[in-house]
Amino acid sequence: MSDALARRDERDLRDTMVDGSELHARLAKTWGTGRGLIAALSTVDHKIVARRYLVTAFVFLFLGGLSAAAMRIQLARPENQFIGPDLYNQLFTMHGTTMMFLFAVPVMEAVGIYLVPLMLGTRNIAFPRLNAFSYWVFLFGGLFLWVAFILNIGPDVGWFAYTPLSGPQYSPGKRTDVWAQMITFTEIAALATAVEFIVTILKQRAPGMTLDRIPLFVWAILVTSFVIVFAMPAVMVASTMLILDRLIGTHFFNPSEGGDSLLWQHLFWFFGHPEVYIIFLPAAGMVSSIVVAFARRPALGYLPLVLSLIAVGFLSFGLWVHHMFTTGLPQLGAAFFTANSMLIAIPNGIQIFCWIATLWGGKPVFRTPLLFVLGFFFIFVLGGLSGIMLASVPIDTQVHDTYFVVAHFHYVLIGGAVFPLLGAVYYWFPKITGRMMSERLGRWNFWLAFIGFNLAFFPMHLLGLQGMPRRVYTYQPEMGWGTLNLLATIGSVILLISFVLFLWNVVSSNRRGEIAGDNPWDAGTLEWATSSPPPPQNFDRIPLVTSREPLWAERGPLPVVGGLAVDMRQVVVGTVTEARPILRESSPEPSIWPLFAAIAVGGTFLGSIFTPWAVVWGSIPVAITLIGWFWPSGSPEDEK
Amino acid sequence: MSRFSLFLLPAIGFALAGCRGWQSALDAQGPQASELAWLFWIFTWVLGAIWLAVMIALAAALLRSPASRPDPLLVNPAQDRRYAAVVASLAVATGVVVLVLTGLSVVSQRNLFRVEEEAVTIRVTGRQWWWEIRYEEADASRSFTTANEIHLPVGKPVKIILNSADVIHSFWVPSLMGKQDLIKGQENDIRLVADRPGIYRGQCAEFCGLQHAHMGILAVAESQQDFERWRDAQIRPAEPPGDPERQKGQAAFLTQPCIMCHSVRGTPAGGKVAPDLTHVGSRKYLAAGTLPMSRGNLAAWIVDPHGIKPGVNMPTIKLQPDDLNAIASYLEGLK
Amino acid sequence: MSALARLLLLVLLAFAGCQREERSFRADPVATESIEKVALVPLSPGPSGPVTDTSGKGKEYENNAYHLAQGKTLYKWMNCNGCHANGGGGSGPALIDDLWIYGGSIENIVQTIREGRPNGMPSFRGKIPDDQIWQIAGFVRSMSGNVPKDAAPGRDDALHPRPAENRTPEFPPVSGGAPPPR
Amino acid sequence: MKAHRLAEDLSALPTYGFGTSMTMWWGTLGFCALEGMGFALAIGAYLYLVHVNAQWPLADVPPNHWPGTILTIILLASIWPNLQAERRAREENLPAVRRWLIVMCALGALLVAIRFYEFTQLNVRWDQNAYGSITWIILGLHAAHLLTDLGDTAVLAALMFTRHAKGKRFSDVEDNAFYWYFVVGSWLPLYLLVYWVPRW
Repeated sequence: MSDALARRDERDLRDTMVDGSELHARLAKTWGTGRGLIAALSTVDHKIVARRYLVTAFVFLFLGGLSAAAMRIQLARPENQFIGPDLYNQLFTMHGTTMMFLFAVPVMEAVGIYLVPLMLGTRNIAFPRLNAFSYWVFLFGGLFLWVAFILNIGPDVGWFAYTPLSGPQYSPGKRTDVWAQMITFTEIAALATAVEFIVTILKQRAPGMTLDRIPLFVWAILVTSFVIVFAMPAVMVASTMLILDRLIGTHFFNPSEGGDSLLWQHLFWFFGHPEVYIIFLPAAGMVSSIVVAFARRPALGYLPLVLSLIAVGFLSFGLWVHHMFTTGLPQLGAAFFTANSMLIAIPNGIQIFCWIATLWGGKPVFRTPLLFVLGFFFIFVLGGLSGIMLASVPIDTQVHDTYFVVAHFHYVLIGGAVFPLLGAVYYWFPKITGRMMSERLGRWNFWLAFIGFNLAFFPMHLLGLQGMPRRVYTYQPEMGWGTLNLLATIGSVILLISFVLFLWNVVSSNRRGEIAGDNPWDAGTLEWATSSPPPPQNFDRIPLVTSREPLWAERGPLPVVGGLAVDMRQVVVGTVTEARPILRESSPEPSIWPLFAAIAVGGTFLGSIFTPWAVVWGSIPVAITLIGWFWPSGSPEDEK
Repeated sequence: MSRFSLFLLPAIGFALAGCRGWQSALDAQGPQASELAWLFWIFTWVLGAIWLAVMIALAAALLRSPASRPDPLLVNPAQDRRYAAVVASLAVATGVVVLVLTGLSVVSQRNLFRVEEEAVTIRVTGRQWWWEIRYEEADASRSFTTANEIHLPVGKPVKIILNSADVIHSFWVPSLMGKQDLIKGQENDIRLVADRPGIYRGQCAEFCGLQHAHMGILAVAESQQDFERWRDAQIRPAEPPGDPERQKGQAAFLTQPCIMCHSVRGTPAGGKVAPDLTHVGSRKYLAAGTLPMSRGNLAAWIVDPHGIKPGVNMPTIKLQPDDLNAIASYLEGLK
Repeated sequence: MSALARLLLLVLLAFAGCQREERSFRADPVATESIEKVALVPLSPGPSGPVTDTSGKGKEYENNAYHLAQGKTLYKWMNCNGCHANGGGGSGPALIDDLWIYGGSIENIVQTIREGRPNGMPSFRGKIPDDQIWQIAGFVRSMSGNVPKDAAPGRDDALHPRPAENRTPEFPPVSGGAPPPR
Repeated sequence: MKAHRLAEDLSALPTYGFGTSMTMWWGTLGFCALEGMGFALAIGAYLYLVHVNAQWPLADVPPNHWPGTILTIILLASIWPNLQAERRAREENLPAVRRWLIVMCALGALLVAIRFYEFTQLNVRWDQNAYGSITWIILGLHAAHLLTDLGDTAVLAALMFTRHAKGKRFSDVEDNAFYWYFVVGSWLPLYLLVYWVPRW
């Protein structure tokens, strides 16, 4: 010990030399964010960034939900005069764009940003400054879109923005440019986050966490990140082409000059279909976590579950044409995509079967998180099966672009992603805040959401079959769609109430909820090994993983590794497959530059919808802020 | 579970009610639509049964009395192997179902898009927000243009060529056939047959801008004689008006902005950017399936098109009430 | 954060201006001709320029993206390109240059369309509703780059004879040019 | 915080390494993958447009390939100095690293200059037709990579002349060299597409 004390003076204090509360306090100081506005804006703590992401994404969820409510009021009866076509078109565009780009993808990433480092037993996400930057860019993109909407420059061409309707001739003004650049903002954020996840998961796992011990949620995030890396560039290329067509007169989508409007659809759906799985796969990971925790046993079929995730990720790139069955493509090609689209039912089916088998072989505990997962089964399986109908070219020619499709994808996305997400919030809320959410409100929340959802969206299947197309701002009384639409509106109001209840539960439980303790559900993965909420350093010492559910395997003291620096930020970096530790790599300390860089990038994009020269002039502040970001500040993290 | 079935009952009731209606995919009135409805119901029953089975399995998994196991890691490997075998066989079963459904879909697709010698060729051009319709004949003098309403002889294959003058639209008359897009710079076609005389409504099914909601089309299926009679009438230019009110209406029509966009064959009105009005009075609806044809609706439409279809390309013009009534009666008489 | 949001709002306001995106479908009051007192030349006796009095309707039309785009469509639909081609001129004078025989303000152009001009320009009064004349006139202004760039129309989905109006350099109107020969 | 027992001591592990041991290498690989996907999609869009047009290119004269060919040769030749920079960085040989970084900066600047000249030799404008548009965007996409890598290399070269030039900074140099291979490699298919497909 005296030897160790002597080495303290060398400013290289290791966690093997101190213990207990001193170690905890010193690490908390090293990894902490500090006080004050500048510190808050400079933070690189994945938990703080994730909380901001979560709150922002839920704000966008409510904005998207309110736009949906406005549309449902308009459609409640035939020839309603509540809102006109111009505003209605903006509203459904805002609804789709917000839900897809500003809520669903970011919220899944937010949960991942919070949980992945905790589940892996590391102290921060890889590239934490990039992480902070990606949040700011996402925030600016979302603000950009909604401020534009408030100023009556809201895009009005649908979240899919088909050319030529979104092109320069039929979309005058800046509305579509706003949409196209908002895409660029959010895709940059998503792509950066995906790279962080991939590197964190491959390199920063706790020692001993071999590939077959990675928690299923983390596997889901890993596969999702690969899907993002290969899918999102498509929409960036497409939206860049669109904005170039609109601003500087290129001809990518102009058939008279050799372009082709279907090129847009190919590029968009090459991204757009994987997008669905980018949203669903993390949710599948949440379902796995919740099912395992509440069935009180390890997942039955870990390997098939992982392989299914990977298979879904791969197959999701072979489906995009099923969004284009009515565009007059060659029949044989369309039939090929029918087969492909149906094929994806197999891995998804395997996942469902494995979860049910896990519940079957376990001893289910009926708490709110599990309720939401059961709701997920009910709704998502139905949505998946109607998806098989849409995969068939003939059936698709009837129901494509009708309310049947609206019903289908809300079953898939709300059932497949939002229900698991709400379950996940109930499940991980104690970890994030240290307090339990109210179980009583939770049950009300679930049943209202479940009934409201089915009442709102089941009738839409029938409306679609009765011939009601999507994206119509009104319909005539003689069409006979009034009753079902009224029913759907009532359902959507109930659904909205359930979300208000959810918000109330979050706010009140955050203040007055029961104190949770480290592991209120007695779950098995590493995030439950640390305190609730976790300290800035996540873990005082890095766990040594011996099993898939370390906390179930190690009922006694958890085995850990030591030897990391205490006075500077260090993380354990290991090998890709075995997670054998090879480096004590330093992790960047807080910096204000990612915020400045995001402002510079945001300003450049904003300017670029007015003049292409903004890209040239904007590159100067972008370069300056990036140099500021990467230039070493002389801190120990920078030098070692 | 009883809760779910309680909810499902009214839903099924609505589903059955959905079979009627004049724009319903399940109200099949031709071989193509029947093929589609048949395939739809096969899929619905098979997939519905699967859904029900999954829900029953889930309920059983939740309700069966569990062995008491305090330690979550305490699992019975032999039992797990049995579960794994069940999961594996279910996965294989999923594969078989998917294969069968794919096969059915492909066969159906071939039936649906089978090419038959057509008796009538109709060229439909989508425009924001109406349908330009041209009956094409080898004999050019028997070709003619109309709008928003197609007529077809019962039992005869009809070829519909689809194209767009501006953005993407989609042609969809659910009782006769699935939809197909109209895309500028590309020519799509579909073939369909109507089995029974009747009026079937359709609607644009691809979002096409402000008035996507008001872009309806009527398909009128009628006997061969009725169809021929209709076609001969459509080929003829408009008859000069007989009564003074309509004569006044024609005179007003020809001096107003109307003629900048609309055509009435047999008069100097030769505009090419709006629906041909030569026989507008013979059509059942106005403004692309928006208002039933009547003198009152004609007047309402002319006096305030943007109250009915905000953003439509028809401008609001200044008209004296007398002229308005005269024009409405002139147009109504263009049978 | 709210401070930042407000800042962003201000920036957007400054750049865009809501009126550039407003879509008013129905002219109000319906199809009424506004009275525009305009001069065809910038000269008048005495120290001050000509006495003019315009309704202000012009700004509303030439700063609004929707009106300009409608004007671009109507320019083709009303067959303006029959004589003026794509702006380069044919039997009618060119519209993309800076020379204006009868004045280059939007009010002048409205009058030119409404009343017609000697040597071939027909009068469209009563043939094109007044608000559409304003839309066309706004578009004609955009052909020589005299409307805000962020409201001017982009290229059409057609063969492109010249860079679209949102890329046209500004040619401020000057009096001049000769009426086309009969 | 759950009670724990120390099972292993990692004190002896180094704080930085080279290549696949560093997180940064994997991050760079990730960005190469997504940018590579961007290139692949641009190539796909190009070939799609070739497919929908009966005639290609939609211009009378194909681009003058000489500037592009010279650029390609220089790019390929730059692999050698890049390899030198990479190796010297692994050896943590500061003077040599400085030298080779300066060589790479000079090469980068030369390449950017040639790239600007290339645009003038395409014989088609971006707003002429879809062929011009796709050609310009492909060249522009790659130009953006040349520019950013030049900036990156320049900053790194400057950094190597400061007190920070030690330890893991050499790993950064190696990483920068790794990215350059991607910039070179991704150009080759684009070169064929821009200059030789129109001559086909």
